[in-house]
Amino acid sequence: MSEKVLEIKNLSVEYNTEIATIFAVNGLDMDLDAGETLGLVGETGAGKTTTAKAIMRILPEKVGEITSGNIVVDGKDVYAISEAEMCNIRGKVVSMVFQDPMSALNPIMTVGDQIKEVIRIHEKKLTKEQIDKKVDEMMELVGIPANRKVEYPHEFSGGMKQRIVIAIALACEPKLILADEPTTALDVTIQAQMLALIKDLQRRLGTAMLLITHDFGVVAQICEKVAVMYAGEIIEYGPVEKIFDHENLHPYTIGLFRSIPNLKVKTARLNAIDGMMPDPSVKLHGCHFAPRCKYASERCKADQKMIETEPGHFIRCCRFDKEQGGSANE
Amino acid sequence: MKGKQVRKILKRVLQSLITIVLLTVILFLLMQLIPGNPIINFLGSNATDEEIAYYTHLYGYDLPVWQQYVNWIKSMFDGTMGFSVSLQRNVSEIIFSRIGVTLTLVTWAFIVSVILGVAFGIIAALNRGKAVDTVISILSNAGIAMPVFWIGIILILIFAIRLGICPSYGYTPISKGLGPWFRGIVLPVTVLSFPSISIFARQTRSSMLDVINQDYVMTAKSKGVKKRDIIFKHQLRNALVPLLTIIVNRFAQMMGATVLTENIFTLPGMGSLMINSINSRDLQLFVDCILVIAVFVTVANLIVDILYGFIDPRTKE
Amino acid sequence: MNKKKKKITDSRFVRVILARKSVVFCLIVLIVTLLISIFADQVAPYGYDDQDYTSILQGASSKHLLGTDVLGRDILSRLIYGGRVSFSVGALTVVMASIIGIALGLVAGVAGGTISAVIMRTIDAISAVPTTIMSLFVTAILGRGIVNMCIAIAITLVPSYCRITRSQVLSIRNADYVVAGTLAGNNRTLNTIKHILPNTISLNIVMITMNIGAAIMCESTLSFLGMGVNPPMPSWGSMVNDGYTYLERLPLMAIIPGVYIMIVVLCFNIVGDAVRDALDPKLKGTLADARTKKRNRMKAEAASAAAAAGAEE
Amino acid sequence: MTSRKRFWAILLCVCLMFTLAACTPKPAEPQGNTDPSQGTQGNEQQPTTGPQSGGKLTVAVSNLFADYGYAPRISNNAALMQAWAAYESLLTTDANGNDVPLLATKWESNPSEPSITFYLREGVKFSDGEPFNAAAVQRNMEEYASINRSELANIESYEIINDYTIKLHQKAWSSADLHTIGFYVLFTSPKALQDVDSIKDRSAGTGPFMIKSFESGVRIVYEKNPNYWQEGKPYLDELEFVLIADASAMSSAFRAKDIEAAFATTFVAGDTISSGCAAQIRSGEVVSEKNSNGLVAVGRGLIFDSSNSNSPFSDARVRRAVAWGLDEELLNNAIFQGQQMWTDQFALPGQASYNDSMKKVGYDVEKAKALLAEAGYPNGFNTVITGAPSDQTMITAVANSLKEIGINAEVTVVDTATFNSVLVSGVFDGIYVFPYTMGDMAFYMTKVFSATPTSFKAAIPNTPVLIDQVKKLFAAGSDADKVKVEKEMEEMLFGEDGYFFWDPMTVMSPTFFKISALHDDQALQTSQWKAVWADAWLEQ
Repeated sequence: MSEKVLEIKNLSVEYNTEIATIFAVNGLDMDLDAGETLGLVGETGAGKTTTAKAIMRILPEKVGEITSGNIVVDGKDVYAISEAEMCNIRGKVVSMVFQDPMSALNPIMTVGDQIKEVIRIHEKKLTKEQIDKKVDEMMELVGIPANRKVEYPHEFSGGMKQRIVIAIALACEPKLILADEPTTALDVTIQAQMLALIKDLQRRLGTAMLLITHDFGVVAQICEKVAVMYAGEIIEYGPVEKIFDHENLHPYTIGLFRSIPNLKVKTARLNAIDGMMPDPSVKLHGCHFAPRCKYASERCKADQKMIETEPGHFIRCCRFDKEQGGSANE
Repeated sequence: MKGKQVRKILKRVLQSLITIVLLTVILFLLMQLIPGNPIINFLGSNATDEEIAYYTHLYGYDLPVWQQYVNWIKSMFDGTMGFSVSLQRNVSEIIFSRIGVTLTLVTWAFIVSVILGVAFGIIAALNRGKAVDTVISILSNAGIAMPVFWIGIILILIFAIRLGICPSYGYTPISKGLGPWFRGIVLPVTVLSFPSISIFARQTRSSMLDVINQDYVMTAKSKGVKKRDIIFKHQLRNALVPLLTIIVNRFAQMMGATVLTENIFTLPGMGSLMINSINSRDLQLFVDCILVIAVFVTVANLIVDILYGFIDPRTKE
Repeated sequence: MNKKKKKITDSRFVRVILARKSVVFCLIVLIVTLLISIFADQVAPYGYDDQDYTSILQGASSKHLLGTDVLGRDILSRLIYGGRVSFSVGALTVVMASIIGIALGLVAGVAGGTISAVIMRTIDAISAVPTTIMSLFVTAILGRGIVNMCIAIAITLVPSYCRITRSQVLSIRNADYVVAGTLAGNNRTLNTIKHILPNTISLNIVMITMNIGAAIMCESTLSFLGMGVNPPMPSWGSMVNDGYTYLERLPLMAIIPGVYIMIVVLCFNIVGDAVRDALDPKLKGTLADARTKKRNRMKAEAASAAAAAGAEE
Repeated sequence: MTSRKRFWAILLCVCLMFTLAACTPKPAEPQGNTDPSQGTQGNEQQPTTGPQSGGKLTVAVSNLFADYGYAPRISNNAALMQAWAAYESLLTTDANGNDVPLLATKWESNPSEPSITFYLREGVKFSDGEPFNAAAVQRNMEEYASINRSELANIESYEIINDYTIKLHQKAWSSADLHTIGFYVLFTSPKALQDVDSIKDRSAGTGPFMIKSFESGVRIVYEKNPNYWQEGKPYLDELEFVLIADASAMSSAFRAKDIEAAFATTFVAGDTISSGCAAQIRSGEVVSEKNSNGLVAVGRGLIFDSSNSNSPFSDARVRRAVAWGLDEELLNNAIFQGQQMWTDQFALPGQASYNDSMKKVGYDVEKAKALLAEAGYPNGFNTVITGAPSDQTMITAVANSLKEIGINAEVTVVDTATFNSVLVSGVFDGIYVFPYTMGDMAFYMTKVFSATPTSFKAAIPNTPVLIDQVKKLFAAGSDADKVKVEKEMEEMLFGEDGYFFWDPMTVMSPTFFKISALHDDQALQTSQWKAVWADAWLEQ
């Protein structure tokens, strides 16, 4: 059943503030099948979190706005439906896990109530006892003793809080879960547990997941497909095994892999991609990576389109354009 | 309630008691520094030395200071709270007859200012940037800057003198019918609550704005919680936490402001009693009034501190 | 000239304050009022005690812009001279209160144990009595006059400084750089002054700017109750009181000083808010409306065109 | 919404405030000071029919006493006026100040014995039914003496001749005793005096009314005394005194018909009420009366610390220089807009003891400067002028005028408590604005110029000449002698070479406002401190 859970066509998002207008996302295309896990990778400021928020339609009021494209979640166009309908989707069809667990929970509501709240909204027909049982079930599912549901967020550690956030996200068995760097704020040991937990729940509940991260290790461990984002657009998309075998990739992806320090080799200086992220308040044309790309040429000025170098593996770089005799990997 | 919490409350109650006892000592010592004594004022300018001597002895003003303090504390417990020379009766009797007016004023002003203040604060926070927000912030800024006595005078000028709908003096107790009672009380309550409404509005607005950017509001949105529930269940409850201390502080200031309001509207409450007693150097009465008001304020502080434990769990341990 | 100007607005504090036009406007109003009261002798059309028995209780006229009071004295001039009392009381009170308050706060914070308990309980006791009543009490003891009034109001403001300083000291007392100070051989008091005090200053400065407005309000209240300066020296509060007795005949006489107080205190509060935002790290940005959006977009287009041109060379 | 929009909003709001404040409508009525009628008659409409009984009279007063039940503790005039509703004294006065019998029908004084005998009215009962007789009078006088009341200080012993006659033996003859005892001793039923609690907020006097209810600091309500000795009186069912301290509140109370009468004791109060109720006064609905026979007026003057040797005022010439340097009449008319009388002596112009013939002090700045130079202060000196808050305006005006003759007087205003204690102790420096009750010269002067002065002890030096003069006043047999001696004293104090221990500034007699439906054949306003509440009645 490969019907699409998420389809994003040519999405552009802008933030308007007092100082300047930020072009966070510039023409993004993406889609996700049921039960599939897509890793969205990129430096900070590439527009990953903005994309997630756009999907959930929780961009900050009057500041963030969609200037082009549309998002279809489970067959419904998110920006065409009313707020009431959107509330039914949020938490039921698609839910989100935030990056910083420390402030993600309401400090003056007990943990149990915060889980109960999402269930009571979406499962109207359940009785009070059934809801309590469901809350206990979710707590046990994420590995927290149910009797601790009367305690408050400040009585839990970072890892435990993230487990509760996950419990909240998965309480109504959503079709799609957006995980915005769920493990970044946690230390490594907890990180492994959290990823195993998410993977296990995903398999059990058949939920699709959009995992936003800047950590390639996490992607390799958990995702089936990878999309590399740079300056608001996806510049490379393909199955994990294709991307991780390190050949004929987008120059930026190569730069990213090269900047991961190799433990075996003694290196004096870590190598990083030279140049700086483009200024988000400037509207970009042509290949956004051109100014930092070694192979930049005249043709890079034009808008690049996604080229399928091999089945399922797309790269937005004219050098891979077979018809025009581009040659990869000089 | 866990044992730990009960112990914490008891410690807090003990602290308040110490504060009140300390206050009685401070007030009594300061009282001795005030020049002039009530007897000359009571007897008037043609009093003879014998008369003055007679009353000084009668009311025990010739006793050593510490003994006067002991008598005062004793009188606290036997219900007379000392004897007022200028009004010739026990202080407790006078305060009992006067406290009703002040408490009515302050409670109504308090209720009005909390409701209106928080409501304006929410409205301003929600349509932040719009015209409503500007108007409310201007008015609340101006409201804080307006001197209490000046507001009183303006209201008297407009409503009592020019339009004559409200009486500019005197307090008609509720027993005389709701209409006259309300007309008599509406001006003083407005004067008392005006600065507080502004302060509560500003504080609610700023703490609501703080809360809007918090992550747990984003989590709530992502749970599909409706906008109205987000505002009241999540935002407002968190915004009220810092508001509590401001509210109790305003309660204390309001008790203080009754001095001015009752003076302008000639209401027979504790405020005007204090002005008369200080003018006739009836220090016993003056200090007792301050003590009663200070006790009310300390109890209010105590209640809020205990409430904090329940409202904001973070302060429990 | 441009180079020097740039240095002034470099500091974030000044930039935030000047960012908002309303704050600049209030600053101008305050400075102008302050200058007027300082140079009152030259500015005021009449002396504050020039009595003219031919024109008693007159409304606004060409000779007297804001009318005259019961002794035929010009209200506008008294209003200008009144500024002297209010500003001096405002400033003196706040300085006194902050010095005592911060000192007590430091001692209470650093000493801890019984000393801190005693100080804090006395502070609670003093703050349990509302400000108007406490200043009434203290003025009854000390009598009238500017200095006595300043002491009376300062006592009521000390608790807020003390509490803020103490909580600040408690939070940074065992911070590393403070402990390092003791390790470097400073005895306790020297260490407190060198390391702890500077850090409490920023919060206290915010409190000071907020309190000046409150101090002026308190001064006008005391003057209204007749506890302020001795006549014939005018103060805004006492002028409202004079106006109050003749409210029926000449309402203007009571309203004008009140408006003056309100404007000055309003300006102090707005500037105080700006100072608090400037010193407060997490500055809250303001939202862009349609016009700014259009402006930003044009700026962005221009910048991208320039970038594109740059990239071509 | 950028800051620019907010900036304009603030500007708009401030301008709105200004325009609102500046253009509040002036009072529609003309400039307030309609001149309340002079003279004793007042524009009293003749009552259509005879006195009608019934109704409740509410009188606004500016201060309420602490306790109206226990009469011996009531001593100041304002309280006495309100206490007279329930308690009566032996004598009272008529419109032009002559003694009129009340509880005593006849009295004889015998300077040789020395004694005073009072013949009491028969058939008078207290409100609790006890009979009013000589024993009751003695019991009350002993009660007054027990709390050191000064009126009875000169009484040696009491002799009850029969049930309705009592002779008071004096330690030393003093003609003043007749007035001090006759006016100020009020009589309570001996049964009530035994149990003082029974007269806490209750009364047991012979007066036309009894205390019905008392809210301290708010109001006192009297009701009719059934066994009042004057048949058919009092006409009113109830009489209430309500405390309204603030003048504009009094005027709005009049407009709201909450009160029927009010005593304006200060100039400001009188002016505020007359301008507030100008419409009612024009329509005749509210009537204002003043009395100019000075019977009840309160004078205000500048007293100097003359007995302080190192103060410039110890020299009589300096004190006279102040008198020459101040244009008291101009100041009086300016400050009080001509609504307050002025005199340059103790007595008012037109009164018997006013000394027209003496060489008087006028307004002459040069003469004042010359006198100052003569006294050794060619370029003036610095001093202090102190007074109560209610005299603030006058003090500022005086200080301003004194500057012209080189005396820089720093104004200090003290609160009422300190002000009163200084009145008794007389300890102050420089000049002090003090009130003094006008009326009988002997009665006042004995308090100041006597071996044991009771007021201004430290301020006025002991001048034997004046003490003898006061003795002569008391010893004066006939009225004519008395007036001659009084005139001599006026000259000794306020003549061109007078002592000038104090310089009279203004004379304030309280203005009595009442609705025209209240008739009291001027008993209320002429002898205000001897108000006879029995005669007041309201048209129904």
